[in-house]
Amino acid sequence: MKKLINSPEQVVEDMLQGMILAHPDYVRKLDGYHVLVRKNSPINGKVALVSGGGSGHEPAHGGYVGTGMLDGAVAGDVFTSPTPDPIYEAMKAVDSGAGVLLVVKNYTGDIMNFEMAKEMAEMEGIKVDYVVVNDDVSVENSTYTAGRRGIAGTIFVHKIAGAKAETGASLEEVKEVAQKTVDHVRSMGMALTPCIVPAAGKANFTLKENEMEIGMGIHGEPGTHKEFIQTADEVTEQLMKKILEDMQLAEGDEVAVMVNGLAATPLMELYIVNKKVHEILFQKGIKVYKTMVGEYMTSLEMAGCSVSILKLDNELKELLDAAADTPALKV
Amino acid sequence: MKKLINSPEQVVEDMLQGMILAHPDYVRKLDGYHVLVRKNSPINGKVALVSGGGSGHEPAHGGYVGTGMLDGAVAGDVFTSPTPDPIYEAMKAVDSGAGVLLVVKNYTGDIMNFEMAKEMAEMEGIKVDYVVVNDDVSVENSTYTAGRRGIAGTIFVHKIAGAKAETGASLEEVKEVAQKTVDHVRSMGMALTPCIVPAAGKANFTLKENEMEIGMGIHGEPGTHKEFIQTADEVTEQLMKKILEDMQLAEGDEVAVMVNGLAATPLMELYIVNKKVHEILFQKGIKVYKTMVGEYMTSLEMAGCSVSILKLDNELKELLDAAADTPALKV
Amino acid sequence: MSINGHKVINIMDKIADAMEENKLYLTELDAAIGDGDHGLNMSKGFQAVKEKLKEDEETNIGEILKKTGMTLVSNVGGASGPLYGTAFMKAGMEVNGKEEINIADFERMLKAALDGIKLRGKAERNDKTMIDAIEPALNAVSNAIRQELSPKDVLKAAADAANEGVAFTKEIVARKGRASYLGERSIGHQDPGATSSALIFDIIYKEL
Amino acid sequence: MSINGHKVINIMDKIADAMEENKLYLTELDAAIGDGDHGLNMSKGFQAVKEKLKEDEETNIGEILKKTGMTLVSNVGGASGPLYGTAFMKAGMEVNGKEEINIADFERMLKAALDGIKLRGKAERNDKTMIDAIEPALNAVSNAIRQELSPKDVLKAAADAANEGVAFTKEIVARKGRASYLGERSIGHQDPGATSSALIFDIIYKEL
Ligand SMILES: Nc1ncnc2c1ncn2[C@@H]1O[C@H](COP(=O)(O)OP(=O)(O)O)[C@@H](O)[C@H]1O
Ligand SMILES: Nc1ncnc2c1ncn2[C@@H]1O[C@H](COP(=O)(O)OP(=O)(O)O)[C@@H](O)[C@H]1O
Ligand SMILES: [Mg+2]
Ligand SMILES: [Mg+2]
Ligand SMILES: [Mg+2]
Ligand SMILES: [Mg+2]
Repeated sequence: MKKLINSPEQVVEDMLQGMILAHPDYVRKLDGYHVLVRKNSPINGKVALVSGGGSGHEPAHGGYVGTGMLDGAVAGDVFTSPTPDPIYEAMKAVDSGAGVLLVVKNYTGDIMNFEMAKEMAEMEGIKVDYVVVNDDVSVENSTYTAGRRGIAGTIFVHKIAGAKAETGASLEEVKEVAQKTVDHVRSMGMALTPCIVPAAGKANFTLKENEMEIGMGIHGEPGTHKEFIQTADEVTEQLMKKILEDMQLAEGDEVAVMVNGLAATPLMELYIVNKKVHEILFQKGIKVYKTMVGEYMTSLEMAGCSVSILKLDNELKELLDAAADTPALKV
Repeated sequence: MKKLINSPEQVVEDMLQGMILAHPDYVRKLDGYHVLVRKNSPINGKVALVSGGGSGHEPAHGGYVGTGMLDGAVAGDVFTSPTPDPIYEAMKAVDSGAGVLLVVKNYTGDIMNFEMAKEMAEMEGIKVDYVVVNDDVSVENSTYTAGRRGIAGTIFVHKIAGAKAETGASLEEVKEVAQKTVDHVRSMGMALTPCIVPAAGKANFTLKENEMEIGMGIHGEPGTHKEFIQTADEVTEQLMKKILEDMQLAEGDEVAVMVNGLAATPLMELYIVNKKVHEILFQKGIKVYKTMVGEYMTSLEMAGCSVSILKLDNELKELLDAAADTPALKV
Repeated sequence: MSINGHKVINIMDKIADAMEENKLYLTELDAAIGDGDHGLNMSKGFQAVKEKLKEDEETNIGEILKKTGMTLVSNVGGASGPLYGTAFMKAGMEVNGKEEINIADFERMLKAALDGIKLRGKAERNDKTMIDAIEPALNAVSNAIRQELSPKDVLKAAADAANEGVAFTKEIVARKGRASYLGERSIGHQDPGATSSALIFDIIYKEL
Repeated sequence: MSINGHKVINIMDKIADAMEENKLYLTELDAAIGDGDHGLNMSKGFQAVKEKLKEDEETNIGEILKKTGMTLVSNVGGASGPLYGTAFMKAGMEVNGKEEINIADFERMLKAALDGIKLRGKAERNDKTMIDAIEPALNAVSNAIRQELSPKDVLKAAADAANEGVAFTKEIVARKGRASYLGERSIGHQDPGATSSALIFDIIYKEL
């Protein structure tokens, strides 16, 4: 395990300290909790957005705290959902009275902890609602199972719901557009190397020098299958095929594209993947309205990428284009 | 070699295609050359900034083309200086008549190719000047040698000279502030893993599971020495010691900090390093005016980081804060 | 059989030790079909419980269990934190105010715990979760009590049934929790949460 | 000895083949003290030269060498592109208009090439660069001509001196180019650029 850390126990605390030192104009930390909130929280009359989850996905979610995106981000241990207490504290710190929307990724642990926090906040009289992001098409969706996972598509939800909240919209309105975003976004990922949780000291799956993992999760969960490494074009085709099968896209539709690096994959390679994503969409007559290429939702030091496609309408386009000023994303 | 590429020969072309598809509002590509220029180049009356170098350092330099930073970026093969022709073409495409400032990193190859291009452009009547960035304190400086290398500190030069050019300053003025930035910035890096040039297929140096490389270059050049891996705090202390020894910083001075990821190192770890950088500066009574944490100048898929410290005065502060709108950096 | 608060705290300590001992084992089970942290989560949680109850003179067993549950909720996170936390809190509510509990109380506590887990996690038996250890254990307890077995034998029946349930999780497809992402490929692997539940039943049996 | 344009083009082809053959070797030398691309650079550059001169009927040797130099400059990049490019261009300027050259021309060409390299790269002998192969070769050529050796022997002296120069680069500290970053630690390693220069002298000797 080769990491620039001080000790596995300290990573989250050290990281958050490093974040507030780097971005004092954007965020402050709640004393005693692994929670970052906007420096000027609560913001009068504005619905507040709170997200979070396990650490190890940076810049998600603390990097998205700022104008036009999140009001609070709760950091659990590496790859472990935070407990209800800090989520509850985050809600208390950011609620202006207009209510709080929780953006939760679809993991049993996250859902249960956020739900418990919601119950706690509601007992305090805070208006709370939540959306569950489940964009990962590598997992089959079914009412009998836990359903699809939430991965990088979550950032689109932060951006769009965050922009809506900034307009002074009500909790119901913010939730509606957040849910619309969830319904319209699909993602899928692949890995060239696994990653190592500091406290565990070893990887969950192993890959031979000529192997890649398709459809793995962002917590080192094994994927749908292993394959021999292929070219960037072939890999991209495979991801896009699954994504597009799951979306009802017609010629003339407009989409936003996110090519997300899981951490170790260089930007060079992400741009190479992006080229093929555009070619595939172009061939289908689908128009790319906006493209994001970079590291938005990572998985410790995993090499690999995910592709997310968000189907747009006028409302989503406008909110995607709206100003955002956060450490990790500025529009 | 695990990479998301189509073939080693195609990486630069594929990447640039992916970049223009991702950022059509910012950049266009010169036909037949690995050159990105601002979409609306040349910009009337403005001194143009051109930088470049080998590829494999993304987002450097194409990602910094845009308002308030570069006008043109020339991409050589991976880790190989571009030849004079594309540099010359870049200058022709961006010069508005106000002249061109080249920002060159101090490598023999880069210097000679940029100089030859400069000679070509001058024969065409273009006013050209250049600065050479040499921030890497791991290399001894001496008039008898090639001197220090240019690494991540280069991004400060792009930002500050770019902001100056945007004010309508003359070529002499832009060069002056660029040179001031060069004189005031120092950097040093370390690696946990080496990187592999696609065409070579194997790494330049190897590291055991418990080893790190100190003071290596951003082209896979071996560093000053190998050591057993230490904690993030100890590593940071070592880098900062060398940097501060080389700078004349006094109590009360103000600096900008850049903690730069070389590619595979997660943002989490960069923030952990940043925490220690701030602690060290705080202890010395040095004030951090601005902090940048992220991947600004990478080295293919290398794990590791570099720290850069830029000593500020009022002019540099103002230019650092000035608006910038590029794919990779927005202020 | 009748046990007091001191004994309950003692059992929590033993569970904490067992989780520490089995940290690697549980984590490796989780690595195969989840995210490889179940051992870390359980051990962290019960160490916190042990710490919390250290030198605690509480005699109200309901209160001890509620503290246990809340400590798990506040310290574990992930899926197992709220589930085990809810289980202990619900069990505690069932015997609130009592300073001694007997085997009939244990049956009611177990039933309350299981209901709490089901409500919180929306899972059912055969979804390949801890429920596949706990529900058979509850059934075994009810049967054994009906057959008027000794408390010790009732607890043995619980532990045996839980362990059989664990073995059975290998045969089935996960439909809840992180392992559900693997679909058919989860077959052949033993559920880590069911395994930690069986460990708890083992401790309760051994310690009484 | 007197050689014509056709022969010069033929030599360029052979150099291209030698660089291709020694690609890995040169690259490994560069990996130890540089960035591990010298073989790639040289082979890419001379393949482009070979391609450029293919079926070329040019008889003006100066023009052939100028084309060679420009092709290297436009295709290699890095440090070796401008350096070798300049060398061939300067050598070409020295014999511009000539359709036949002799050993005296060769001496002048070599001198012009070396001066060009020094001007472009601001390096001197003992900096551990290609100059440490080329300058000894030039001196050997001058000496051999003064001693009135046969052209073949003059070229042999050049190749021998260049190879001795290569061996000497192992003894010294790099002060120019990428290897200079290693300071003292560059000692013991052979300079890749000097090595490729010696390869070129070997080819010229063998082919004439
Ligand atoms: N919905 C659920 N209902 C009951 N138990 C569940 C549910 N989801 C997961 N579990 C249990 O939790 C265990 C995993 O716990 P743990 O690894 O600690 O949490 P996480 O999955 O968040 O990493 C699984 O093995 C399973 O027994
Ligand atoms: N200033 C210089 N003068 C002469 N030769 C030089 C100089 N700098 C470097 N070289 C030569 O160039 C060689 C390296 O070439 P190459 O690896 O192709 O370029 P780069 O260093 O840009 O990767 C060195 O081995 C050395 O012989
Ligand atoms: Mg977990
Ligand atoms: Mg090179
Ligand atoms: Mg787990
Ligand atoms: Mg080289």
